Amino acid sequence: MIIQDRMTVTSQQQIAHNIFEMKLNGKLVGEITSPGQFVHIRVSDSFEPLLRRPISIASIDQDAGEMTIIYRAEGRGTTILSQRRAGDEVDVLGPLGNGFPVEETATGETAILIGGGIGVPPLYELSKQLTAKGVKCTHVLGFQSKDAVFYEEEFSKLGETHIVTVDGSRGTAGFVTTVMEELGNEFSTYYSCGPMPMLEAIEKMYAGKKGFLSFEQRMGCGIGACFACVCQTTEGSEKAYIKVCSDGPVFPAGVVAI
Amino acid sequence: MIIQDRMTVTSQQQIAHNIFEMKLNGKLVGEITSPGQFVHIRVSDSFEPLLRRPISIASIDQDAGEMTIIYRAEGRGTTILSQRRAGDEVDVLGPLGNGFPVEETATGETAILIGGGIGVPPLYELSKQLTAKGVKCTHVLGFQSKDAVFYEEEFSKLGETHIVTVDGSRGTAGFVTTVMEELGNEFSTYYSCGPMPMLEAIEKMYAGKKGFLSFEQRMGCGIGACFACVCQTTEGSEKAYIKVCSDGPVFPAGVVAI
Amino acid sequence: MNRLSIELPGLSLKNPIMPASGCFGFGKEYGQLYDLSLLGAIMIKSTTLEMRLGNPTPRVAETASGMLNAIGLQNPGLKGVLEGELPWLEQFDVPIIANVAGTETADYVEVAKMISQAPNVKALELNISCPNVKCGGITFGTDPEIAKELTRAVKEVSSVPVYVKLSPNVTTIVEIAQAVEAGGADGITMINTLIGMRLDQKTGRPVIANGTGGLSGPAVKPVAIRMVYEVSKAVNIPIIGMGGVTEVADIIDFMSAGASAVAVGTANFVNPFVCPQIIEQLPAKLDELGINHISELIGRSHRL
Amino acid sequence: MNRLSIELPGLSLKNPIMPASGCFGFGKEYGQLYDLSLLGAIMIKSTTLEMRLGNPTPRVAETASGMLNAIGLQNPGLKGVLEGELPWLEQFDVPIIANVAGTETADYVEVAKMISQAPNVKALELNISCPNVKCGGITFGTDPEIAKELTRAVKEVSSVPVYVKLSPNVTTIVEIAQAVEAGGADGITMINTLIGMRLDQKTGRPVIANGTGGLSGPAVKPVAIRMVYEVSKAVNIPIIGMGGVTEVADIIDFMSAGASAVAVGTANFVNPFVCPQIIEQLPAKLDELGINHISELIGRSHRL
Ligand SMILES: Cc1cc2nc3c(=O)[nH]c(=O)nc-3n(C[C@H](O)[C@H](O)[C@H](O)COP(=O)(O)OP(=O)(O)OC[C@H]3O[C@@H](n4cnc5c(N)ncnc54)[C@H](O)[C@@H]3O)c2cc1C
Ligand SMILES: Cc1cc2nc3c(=O)[nH]c(=O)nc-3n(C[C@H](O)[C@H](O)[C@H](O)COP(=O)(O)OP(=O)(O)OC[C@H]3O[C@@H](n4cnc5c(N)ncnc54)[C@H](O)[C@@H]3O)c2cc1C
Ligand SMILES: Cc1cc2nc3c(=O)[nH]c(=O)nc-3n(C[C@H](O)[C@H](O)[C@H](O)COP(=O)(O)O)c2cc1C
Ligand SMILES: Cc1cc2nc3c(=O)[nH]c(=O)nc-3n(C[C@H](O)[C@H](O)[C@H](O)COP(=O)(O)O)c2cc1C
Ligand code: FES
Ligand code: FES
Repeated sequence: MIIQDRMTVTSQQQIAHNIFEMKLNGKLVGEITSPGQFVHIRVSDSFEPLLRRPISIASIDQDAGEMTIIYRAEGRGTTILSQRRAGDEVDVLGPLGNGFPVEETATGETAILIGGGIGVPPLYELSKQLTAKGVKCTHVLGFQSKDAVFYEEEFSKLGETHIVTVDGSRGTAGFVTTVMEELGNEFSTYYSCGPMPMLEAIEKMYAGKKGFLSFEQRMGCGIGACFACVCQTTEGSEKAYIKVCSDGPVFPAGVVAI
Repeated sequence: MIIQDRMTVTSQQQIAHNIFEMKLNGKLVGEITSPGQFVHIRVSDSFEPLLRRPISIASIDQDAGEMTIIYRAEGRGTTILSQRRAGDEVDVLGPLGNGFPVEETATGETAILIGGGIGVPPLYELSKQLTAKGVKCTHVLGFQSKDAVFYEEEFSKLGETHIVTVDGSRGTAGFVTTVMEELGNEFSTYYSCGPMPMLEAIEKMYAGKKGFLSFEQRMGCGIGACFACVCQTTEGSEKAYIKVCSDGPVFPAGVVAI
Repeated sequence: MNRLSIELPGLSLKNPIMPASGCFGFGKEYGQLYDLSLLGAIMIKSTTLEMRLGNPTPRVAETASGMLNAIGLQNPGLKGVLEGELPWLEQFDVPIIANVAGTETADYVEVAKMISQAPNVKALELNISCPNVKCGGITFGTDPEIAKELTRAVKEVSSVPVYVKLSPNVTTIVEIAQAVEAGGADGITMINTLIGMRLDQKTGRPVIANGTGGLSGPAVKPVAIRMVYEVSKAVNIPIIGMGGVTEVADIIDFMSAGASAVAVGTANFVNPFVCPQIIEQLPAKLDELGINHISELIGRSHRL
Repeated sequence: MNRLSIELPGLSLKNPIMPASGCFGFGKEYGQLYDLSLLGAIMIKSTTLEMRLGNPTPRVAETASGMLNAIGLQNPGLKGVLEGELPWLEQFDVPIIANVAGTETADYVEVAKMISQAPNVKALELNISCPNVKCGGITFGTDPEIAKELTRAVKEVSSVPVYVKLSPNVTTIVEIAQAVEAGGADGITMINTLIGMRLDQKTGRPVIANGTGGLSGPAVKPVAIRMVYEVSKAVNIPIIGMGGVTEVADIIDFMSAGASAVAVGTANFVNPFVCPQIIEQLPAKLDELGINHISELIGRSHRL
């Protein structure tokens, strides 16, 4: 169920250039049903900035009632969010949307998880859940440069992890596709989250494979009421437009026209 | 000289119902020339709320480079200001305006200082400076009720102090004029700051005496450029309108039409 | 006695608070969050004769204390609304105000005629003011003669009272208000969004794919209050006011300016519980102001 | 090379940043704070033929990300400005744009004729759009024919180029812009304030003594950008844009929308050093955007 929760910040840490990891505690955590769901955060009690910010859930600890989000502090809203300290309260609406289907990869099978920049966070909880059920995960994580890299160690603990940077300052130089070409097609499922051009390249390269992609779109309500966040579907689909916030953000490969 | 200073909050304390005392440290303090001057405070770095808030300087400690302001947290801006903690920085423009003329009362003479509500603060520094030069000060301080009373002890140390509350829950019941009637006319100068109806009553009661009144008006710029804060002068005056921010806020009795 | 009840043409409101059209879909999403019967009424998303896909994305952009939108009237069309949306809302004890949009008079008339017959539709809201549709729409709202004729045509076929939604993007809103009153409107709803634009810093191009969008949220409230004030002095039909409402104090302001009820738009996105919260806070607010029944607030600003 | 210089009719600007009329008085107050020669130009407070006392107080009220004002054109009158204000400004190396206001054509013509002869006045800004004066003023700005005739009359007597300041409170601003262009205007300045109102919670009465006031500040920026965008596509004379500028990014937006220079109003009250700060930050901002000369920004939004 979607709830509006005043969650307590239990920690706030800068983990890479402009990238913050925030842990939040509250009953909303109990409502999360799948990795890749997101929350809609009001960064301050003021009406300026006005809109909530959609941020993916990066990790869940049900026992502690705690979730982790990882975000880039770039614009006005996320900069304000990055100034919250442990003990502060934050107004969080969620969990929202449909996440990555863990059940689509069976125990013993292999999955490849490809993330770009701030698309990396939701893959962490996904990988935790997949590996917990006995899926072998390979991670391909792309960043701009070595300053922007985060969670390399955390992902490495869960499975094979390839870091790619555009400028080559860490790991492989180039794009995630550079590594993907080397890894080949020997996996059951792919899961991805990142910028549109990356998703497009991945869908092309893995044409015919089972895959799930998480999309971004500017949002108003975050719950499906305002029609702000639609994306167009491919011709085959029965619906012309689908909503990223409530129908997505994760869709099977081939559904969204990119 | 007027400067824009990022002053450091050295303490913030609630001293009565909704009334806060804040101490601020910075080089602006060195520019203050008279009691009754005010500062124009930007309560946050956001543009919402947009305008600065005019607040009187209540006390100055030149050696420590520190000034005290006392304000009521009522509307949006002052409520945000009341959430600042020691160590925070606040954007302060000042010192602004012309304060109370200490030189108008000679050593050995007596002065009566009448304040109402949040008009009380600037009288504190005034009384400190008057008593320091050997003027005998009597204070008449009016508040709504005993919850709202502040600085009674501080004023008492400087001179005879009468507290008046509208509901009689502390000191004399009624208005400042109730006490003023008893005190009579045996003083050289009066100084006052408070709500318009109070200033009006005082000016009437002390007609013919030498007095100085501090006025309030909604402000834009605070420095004399926008013509927001004008008040009308009495017929005798050569100017039709004067600016509270730069010509005032303190005017000799009889100048402003009330 | 219910201190919050308001009677308007076609509408017996248990309280004067309702979500604004386009900011609440057809109720289903907010219905997951709270009981929709708490609301005074619901203004549903604009309905057009045929289904509309709306504009390309991005469709929204944030601005200082406001937002721009150019959804472009995406909706499932008359048939879709009649069959797929309105019946679900019948389970709630709440009057529906159906927002009707079109590109020419015939569209409006057809949608108005059919949708006004739905059992839970108690009033129509004629959207002559949407800034985000290229042809029609906006012209109806800026020309008094055309607005009057459209109102008259819709009144002829509607089974329920007709409210006309005014655009703030005009030189003299009073002129349009008087024209729709003359055309037989039972009430006025106002304001729709102000036309605005935001550019991308890097490219200099508009953020919103449509170029311009409609500005809403707290930023526009002073304009909305001024217009409600002016129009309420000039017409004898009731006004449902809106534009930037976020909290209970705003309800007091709109009713003081002359509105008989108030709609909440953008604020639903920021605080999805804003409508029931405001409704809950209203009685205490009336006590604070020493007011017995909320209707005493209406047009307070005009009195001495 | 000066990367910030802009040439406009009558104005050689060392940079395109200037304080907006009414937000900077006649310069004396801000002149205490910094060297006015840093500015691209100064738009002085509206000057009328006779001295004006303006409106009763309160004259300002705060709104969400904005403010309302109804100063009512308080100014010392033509003689007062010519003798008491302009000579003081001569010590600075900065062109003055004299804002001219009036209630009838004859006033405007008289003020324009005299003030345009002052040695440091390099251009006039015809205020046909002040929402805070009861008669005249606002009508000039909402009727294209009247606006054109006034422009023509002023052009005939002015010794310097004439810019006309447009009101945003109109249905079609492009129509007015084209009219003043046809009337011979050398440039356009826009936007003046949007008409708005704020009510007191307790009494329900308008906070501003005048009733309505002009809305300015960040809240109006999306409306201003949209209008500059529209007008710059429709006329061939340069635009000085304004409305809600608070930081260097806003300059980029206004120039991208089509403005050749930008004025800063309300922000001066919040941050008295805003103009020199923006000027200082501009070169780095141009670097960030990969732009060599600031003029390359003008109208970027129109290009593909
Ligand atoms: C489903 C979903 C999950 C996301 N998960 C994450 C995450 O885990 N970590 C992370 O760093 N970012 C994530 N994003 C992107 C994040 O929402 C934006 O970076 C953020 O909203 C920008 O806000 P700002 O205050 O920094 O920027 P501003 O420029 O102040 O934003 C202005 C407006 O534009 C919107 N906006 C700007 N960029 C984006 C964008 N890329 N996507 C959607 N809206 C945008 C903002 O929400 C706001 O309404 C996610 C986006 C979506 C849609
Ligand atoms: C010269 C001067 C000295 C002052 N000294 C003090 C002081 O020492 N302590 C103190 O508590 N108050 C003082 N005030 C009053 C103080 O400025 C207001 O209480 C304060 O601005 C209200 O802001 P807010 O955020 O609480 O209210 P809001 O309602 O959010 O204010 C909205 C707008 O109205 C203005 N405003 C509201 N009330 C007043 C008022 N009474 N006078 C001027 N502007 C107002 C605000 O500045 C703001 O622009 C002084 C006012 C002036 C003019
Ligand atoms: C995302 C969005 C979609 C809207 N869609 C419609 C619509 O379909 N029909 C309509 O008449 N008004 C529509 N509006 C306008 C609102 O109903 C309302 O008039 C306006 O937003 C002002 O109110 P607010 O400031 O409370 O949002 C829409 C507004 C928003 C923000
Ligand atoms: C207090 C105040 C006084 C103003 N006085 C004038 C004026 O005398 N003449 C004029 O043409 N515009 C006047 N304006 C309008 C500004 O010049 C400007 O057009 C408007 O405020 C929008 O810019 P901003 O949002 O940067 O303030 C005034 C604005 C304010 C806030
Ligand atoms: S954000 Fe409102 S429908 Fe998706
Ligand atoms: S506040 Fe601007 S002149 Fe006084």
